[in-house]
Amino acid sequence: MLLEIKDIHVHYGKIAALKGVSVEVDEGEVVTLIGANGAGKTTTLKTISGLRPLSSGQILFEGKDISKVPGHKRVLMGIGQSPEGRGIFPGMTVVENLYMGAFARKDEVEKDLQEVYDLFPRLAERKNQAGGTMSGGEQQMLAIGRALMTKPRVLLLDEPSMGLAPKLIQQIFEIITEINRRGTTVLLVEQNAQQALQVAHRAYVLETGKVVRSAEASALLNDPQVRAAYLGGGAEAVAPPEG
Amino acid sequence: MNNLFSQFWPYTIDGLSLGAIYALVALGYTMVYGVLRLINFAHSEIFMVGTFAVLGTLHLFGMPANVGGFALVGLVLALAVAGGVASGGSAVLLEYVAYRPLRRRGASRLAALISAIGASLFLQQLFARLVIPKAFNLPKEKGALPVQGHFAHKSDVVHIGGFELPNDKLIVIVGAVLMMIALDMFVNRTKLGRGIRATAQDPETAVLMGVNIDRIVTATFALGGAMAGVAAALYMLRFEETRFDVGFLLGIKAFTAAVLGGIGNLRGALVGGIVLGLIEMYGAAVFGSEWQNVVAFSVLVLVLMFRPTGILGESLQQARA
Amino acid sequence: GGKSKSGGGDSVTIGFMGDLTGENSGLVIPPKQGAQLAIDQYNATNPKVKITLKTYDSQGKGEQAVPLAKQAITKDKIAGLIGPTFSGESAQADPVLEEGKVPNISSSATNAALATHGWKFWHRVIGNDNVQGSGIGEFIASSLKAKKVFIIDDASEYGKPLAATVKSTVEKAGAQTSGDSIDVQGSDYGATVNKVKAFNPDAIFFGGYYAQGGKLIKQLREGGVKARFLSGDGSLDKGLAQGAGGTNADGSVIGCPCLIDPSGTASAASKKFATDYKAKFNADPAIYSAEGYDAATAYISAIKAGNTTPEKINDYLSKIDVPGVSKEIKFSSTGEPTATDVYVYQVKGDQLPLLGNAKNATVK
Amino acid sequence: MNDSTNRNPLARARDGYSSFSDSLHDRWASAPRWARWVVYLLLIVLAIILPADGIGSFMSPYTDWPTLLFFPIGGYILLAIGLNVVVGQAGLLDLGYVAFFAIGGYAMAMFGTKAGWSFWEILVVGVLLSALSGILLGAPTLRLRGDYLAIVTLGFGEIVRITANNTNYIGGPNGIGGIPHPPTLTEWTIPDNGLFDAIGIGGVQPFKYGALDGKPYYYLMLLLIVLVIIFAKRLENSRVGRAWASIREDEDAAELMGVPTFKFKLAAFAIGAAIGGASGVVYASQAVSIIPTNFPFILSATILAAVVLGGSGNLPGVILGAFLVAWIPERIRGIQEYRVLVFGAVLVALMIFRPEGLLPSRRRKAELAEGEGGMGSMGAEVGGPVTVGAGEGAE
Amino acid sequence: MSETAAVPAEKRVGTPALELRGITMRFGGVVAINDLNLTINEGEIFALIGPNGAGKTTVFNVVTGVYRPTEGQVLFAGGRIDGKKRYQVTKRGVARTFQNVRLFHNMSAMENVLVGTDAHHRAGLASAALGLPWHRREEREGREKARELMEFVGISHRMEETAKNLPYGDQRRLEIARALATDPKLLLLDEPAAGMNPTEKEQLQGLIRKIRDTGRTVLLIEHDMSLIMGISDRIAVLDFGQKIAEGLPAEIQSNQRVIEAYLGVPADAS
Ligand SMILES: Nc1ncnc2c1ncn2[C@@H]1O[C@H](COP(=O)(O)OP(=O)(O)OP(=O)(O)O)[C@@H](O)[C@H]1O
Ligand SMILES: Nc1ncnc2c1ncn2[C@@H]1O[C@H](COP(=O)(O)OP(=O)(O)OP(=O)(O)O)[C@@H](O)[C@H]1O
Ligand SMILES: CC(C)C[C@H](N)C(=O)O
Ligand SMILES: [Mg+2]
Ligand SMILES: [Mg+2]
Repeated sequence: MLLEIKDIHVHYGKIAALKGVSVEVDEGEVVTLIGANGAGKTTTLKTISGLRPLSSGQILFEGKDISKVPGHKRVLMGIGQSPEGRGIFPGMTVVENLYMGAFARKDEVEKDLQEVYDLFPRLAERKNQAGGTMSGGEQQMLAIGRALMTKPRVLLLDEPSMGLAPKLIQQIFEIITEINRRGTTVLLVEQNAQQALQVAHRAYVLETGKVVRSAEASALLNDPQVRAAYLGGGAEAVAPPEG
Repeated sequence: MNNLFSQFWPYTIDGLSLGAIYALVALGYTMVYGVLRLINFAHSEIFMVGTFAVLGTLHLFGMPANVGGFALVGLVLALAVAGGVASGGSAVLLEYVAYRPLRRRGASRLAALISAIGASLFLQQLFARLVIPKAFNLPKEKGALPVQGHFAHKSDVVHIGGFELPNDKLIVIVGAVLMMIALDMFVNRTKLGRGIRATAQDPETAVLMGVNIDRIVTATFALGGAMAGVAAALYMLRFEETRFDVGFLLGIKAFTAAVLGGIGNLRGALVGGIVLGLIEMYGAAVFGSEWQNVVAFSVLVLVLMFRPTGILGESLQQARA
Repeated sequence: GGKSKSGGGDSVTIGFMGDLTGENSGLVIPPKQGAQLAIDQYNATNPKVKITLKTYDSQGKGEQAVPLAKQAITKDKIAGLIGPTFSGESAQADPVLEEGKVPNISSSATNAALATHGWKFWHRVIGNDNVQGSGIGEFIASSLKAKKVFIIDDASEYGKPLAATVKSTVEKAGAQTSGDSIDVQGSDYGATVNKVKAFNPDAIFFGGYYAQGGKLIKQLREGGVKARFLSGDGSLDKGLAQGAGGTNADGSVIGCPCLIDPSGTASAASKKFATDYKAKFNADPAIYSAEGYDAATAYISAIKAGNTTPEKINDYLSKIDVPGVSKEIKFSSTGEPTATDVYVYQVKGDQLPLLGNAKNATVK
Repeated sequence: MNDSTNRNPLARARDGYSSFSDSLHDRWASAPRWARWVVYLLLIVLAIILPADGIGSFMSPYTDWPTLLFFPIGGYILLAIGLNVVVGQAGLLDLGYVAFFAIGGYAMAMFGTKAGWSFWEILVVGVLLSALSGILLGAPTLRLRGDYLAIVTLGFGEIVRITANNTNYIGGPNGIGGIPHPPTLTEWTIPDNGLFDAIGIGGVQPFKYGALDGKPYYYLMLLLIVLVIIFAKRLENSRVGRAWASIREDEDAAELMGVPTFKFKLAAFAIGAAIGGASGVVYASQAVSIIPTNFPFILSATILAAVVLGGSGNLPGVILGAFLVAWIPERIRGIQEYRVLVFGAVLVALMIFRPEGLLPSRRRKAELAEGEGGMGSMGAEVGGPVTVGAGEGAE
Repeated sequence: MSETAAVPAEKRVGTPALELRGITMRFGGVVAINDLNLTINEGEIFALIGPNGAGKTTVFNVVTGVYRPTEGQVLFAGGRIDGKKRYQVTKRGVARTFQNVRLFHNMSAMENVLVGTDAHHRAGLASAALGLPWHRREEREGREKARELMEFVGISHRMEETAKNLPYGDQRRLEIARALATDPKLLLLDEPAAGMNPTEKEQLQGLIRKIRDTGRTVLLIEHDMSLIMGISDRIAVLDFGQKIAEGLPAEIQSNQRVIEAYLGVPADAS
């Protein structure tokens, strides 16, 4: 088991955001967390990265308890994240943002930079543009590319499709599949459950801070209850026509 | 007015050397502000600590009387190291005691500001009442008095194209500019510098990049403090005396310079410092020295009315989100 | 009000207020010790009514002096006060003493305006800044024969009016003047130095305290200004030469409406005072020690004469006429002393030897 | 390092205090109207007997207690309430607040000595003048954000002080002396017997003003404070207070919701300035003489410390804060030259102990609990389970 | 909201509510909007779509006075509003929500809405400080209205909660309630469905219709095609600051240029 979250509880002040969440992610998998707003998806990812403190529970990475490891060290261990809202450093250029991803690393980074450019040619074109002036979609690519620069064993993606134009959303999901194919484990949080379930192997459903379902992604995709709650009845009806 | 024209060059030199010291001290304000959004009110006391470290070192050298030429440059270098280490160290300590606990609790910037003011009072008094009397073997009540240490050979003058440039002012200006360039390169070219900038822009995301925020904050205070320490060495070269509240007015001016140039912007600190130094000198020439500070603050207001984020604007964290 | 119950018994409290721990305390410790000496000597005679001296540390600041004065009146029920020592704090604390009907004698506050308020309980044993300023001004004009005088002040309640008097005095004598003010908290007097250079004076007068005076001399000399430097009582301390560094201050002339006489050449009383003072404090009498002694003497003679309440003491003071160490102790109706000599001293290394009376002293 | 947090005594004291102040807060919030009035009444009675000697001998062994109550305590409280409007409510950082105190003081001194007006007339004029100067300062600078405003106001405070020092017409460094006291309203004396004597206010003439007896001035200050509290409280709970809060939260959004932000910021400045001016007028009339050095920068900083220390935005907190910063240095006068040293250390310690202030408003407390006080998420990084930040809520 | 509701819907459609004439907006070298003409009619739900960075939010910013357009005019209810102060624009009857929720986080939901109702209140400093009767009346009425609005958007059970503690979806609803409280004739919604799940999106769709039915005009930015196609009366498509298409939903959906620039060739349903 690469990443194992065991019954974690997390609070914001007095409000409990997570009330016992357990999630497992195996090497090579794409796992997705879905759930309504405020269910605690972002909080889960932040806690894995060490941005929020645990009130109780455990996080194991490669079998080791990392609950007490400070966030910046978790990055070195192989936990990378592309955060909700992208978190681009607005005053730094695209390359500088990418180099930030390799901040804690001491090994050769040029090769990885090239790989990111291969994955997102747009970033290579805009190397020297300030991150803050990139469009929403471009920033999303930059955020994912930057997370890849940390050379993660597991990549946490928080709503990578949020606010993107339909065309870009398709691209992003294709890229996630590609990243996974190249060997990176992915934990994906999405509102866009339909597509998330299509690229994922397994999925967890979160409701108000608790896991209420977990299953093969394809199983959930066809589950009437899940369809009703998270996929929306009429989703396909208004799909743009082909060609 | 007449004064200004007949003594234009001396006023300019004075303005530059005053501004150079403002600029170096301003760097500490600007860096800490950029990273923590905190007006580090106690930075003026970090500077003060530096001046006493320099003075102590001079005593250690046995107060070499009237050093000139290259020997003076060497001595100033040694003093700069002493000041830099003392100020940098105390800045780090200050952060550790007065700000870090607040940071951990997610305190408001105002709370940190009050802690800073408290620390500033504390440090001043600590020196006036305990450190100075002990270190310089003075009666207890004399701790509040100025302490002198004369060492430089001030009659050496460098001539540049018919203009006179006293050696101490020359060293101050050149020294400050060199330090600024070094710091600017450090922040823009090195990995630690990149970490500082990233933390300034988005600390949470910086953590996700493997940046150790505590280390960055420590580095920021250390660097800003060290700059103040170097400023202290240059200041001592110029004025050869210090006291427990030497930092008060200078600190306010340096912060003004930082804002004038665009707070959070390293180059802004240089521009702001120099501009402020010149304005003060020219202003004093025209209106009289008693209006020097009024002129300085009035110009600040005027500049901000037209450029609300200072002459060069903010940059360590960048305004647009 | 402070209608005193004090003095009813066999002890009376006299206060001393001034900057005892602040930055100019160097000017205030000597008069305090002078007063202490007088009172200790008196108590040693085993009198019927003993005197306790209570000190109030105002740090020379008005905002501290005012509450202390109130406390001295209402709580400690002092019968009289020596001080406050500086002009600024006096201006603020004196009205309170006046309302509290407590006599006060300052040993060193020289600001001329203090005598213009019609206060009945206020006195001083020192010539005011008009006296001092015109004394120094005349010295500059007649003895130094300066034609161009640059006048600098520290923008304080003491330095500014003193400088103004010097200015008008030398102008009356036909000299040309120019001037500037420095900021006490600043350290760079470059602008002032440049102004001086542009004016190119024969003499420079500074109205202010020695802490700034020393720095000013230093920067003037570094700037290449050679003109003679003069100042008033606020600079009469060896701190001036220390601050100026090296020999920068040498030759500077400091005026004061006070006579400092460590060798006791002026009179027998002065001789005895100098010896006793040295014996008690292991230091030579310094600025205003004699005036502190005299202020205390005024109270002592009032008490000896059987007056122990503030108002009675004050009545006595209005008629007092006894010899003092520094001068005759006698007050005009406004509370000013009658003797008004100004003396000049010249900096030599870290000594401040007396040159003589400003009227006839000459500089070598 | 974090494991022990909840076990160490400091954290326990902190939690204890926290839950105590919370329960107080809650109880007050749910108290019925009559109960609140009873508390108000009790507070006023307490305020009236406060200057009694018995209380004074403990509270102020070194200085005259009633005078101390008038100033700095009363004066600081009034100033803090005024600054709280600017900083606590509208969220504008003002580091030169002392300027308005000075303007009020100089108004009293000028009109009192040169024009011979009476205190009450000058109080009105002084308040108006201060408000006007607030507007004059605010108009060109209120478009500045955050700390740019802070440094500009700091500069303004210095400009006012230096200008006073350099202007001979208002006495230059000598300031102005002979400022008249308020006219005696009545010679009426609190009967010197029984109960009144027992509580130590017998024989006081509460409406006869002089430099020596602090009590009448204290009552005058008290009256002003009560009036200002009533006004401030009303404003806070009205559309005006809401506008200020919205500006503090998100200025752009506020403007887009129809709040004329500039006008309201200017109003906050003017009201803050007016209150500061009122404090200055009363102070000067009691001080008899004022000089520019009565109005140093450090006073601005101290009042700001009072506001933040007590709990920015919450009136009872602000009053408590002002009381403490005025009282502590006087109370520890016994340690003489070390008192400022100790005061500085106390400020740091209190901020570490209670960053949100001693009695914070509900809002400030919420801001803190989620660690968004403003130093970004600089404290957010985790070392292990239950960091200090989460300590409060986790149990 | 009742006066306009009385007018039959078909009569209102066709009268222009908002008109953009030749709007260009430049930021340094970036041309965010290029010579844009747009007319939105009273009572319609008009959608603005386009790729990321096309200039949609910038249009909102120009209309609400956040930016002064480099060139061109904005007409609303017959008068020009470009260059007007932001709060004046709001008082004229234009209100908006934000792409990234911008509530007054530490105020209660009720207080947030009250700030909106205050837009039309008159009580000044003095009447507030003295607690004069008409100030109290306004206060009462404001509360009443706020309560109604929160019921209308469906968050009346969370009135006293601090805004930031509300779930994201409720925060978006609260933003709408706050905007409605200023009593706008034109409501601008910037990606109101972002971060909502399909069920919530359906509810939102109903809410937007309800708002239109109270007689207000709605201008909407969204990337969610099911929502856009489901409720828009007309749609305009921006790309690189220029309008590349305008028309009925069905027309837009099949427009080749729009598909290329924005919709993409769908591998699967949206
Ligand atoms: N900074 C914060 N302060 C207070 N409460 C918060 C904070 N961030 C999140 N919460 C609360 O924690 C809970 C979980 O939020 P979280 O952001 O993890 O949800 P989510 O599943 O990511 O939702 P979304 O789909 O909206 O991103 C919610 O109830 C939310 O209101
Ligand atoms: N203040 C500004 N300064 C500089 N450029 C800006 C500014 N505001 C917007 N832009 C630029 O203008 C263009 C249009 O931005 P806008 O925010 O309007 O896009 P959008 O259509 O709303 O995109 P999205 O769907 O991603 O929200 C972008 O290229 C953006 O970078
Ligand atoms: C002690 C003295 C130098 C005081 C000075 N004469 C003054 O009036 O302030
Ligand atoms: Mg989320
Ligand atoms: Mg947008």
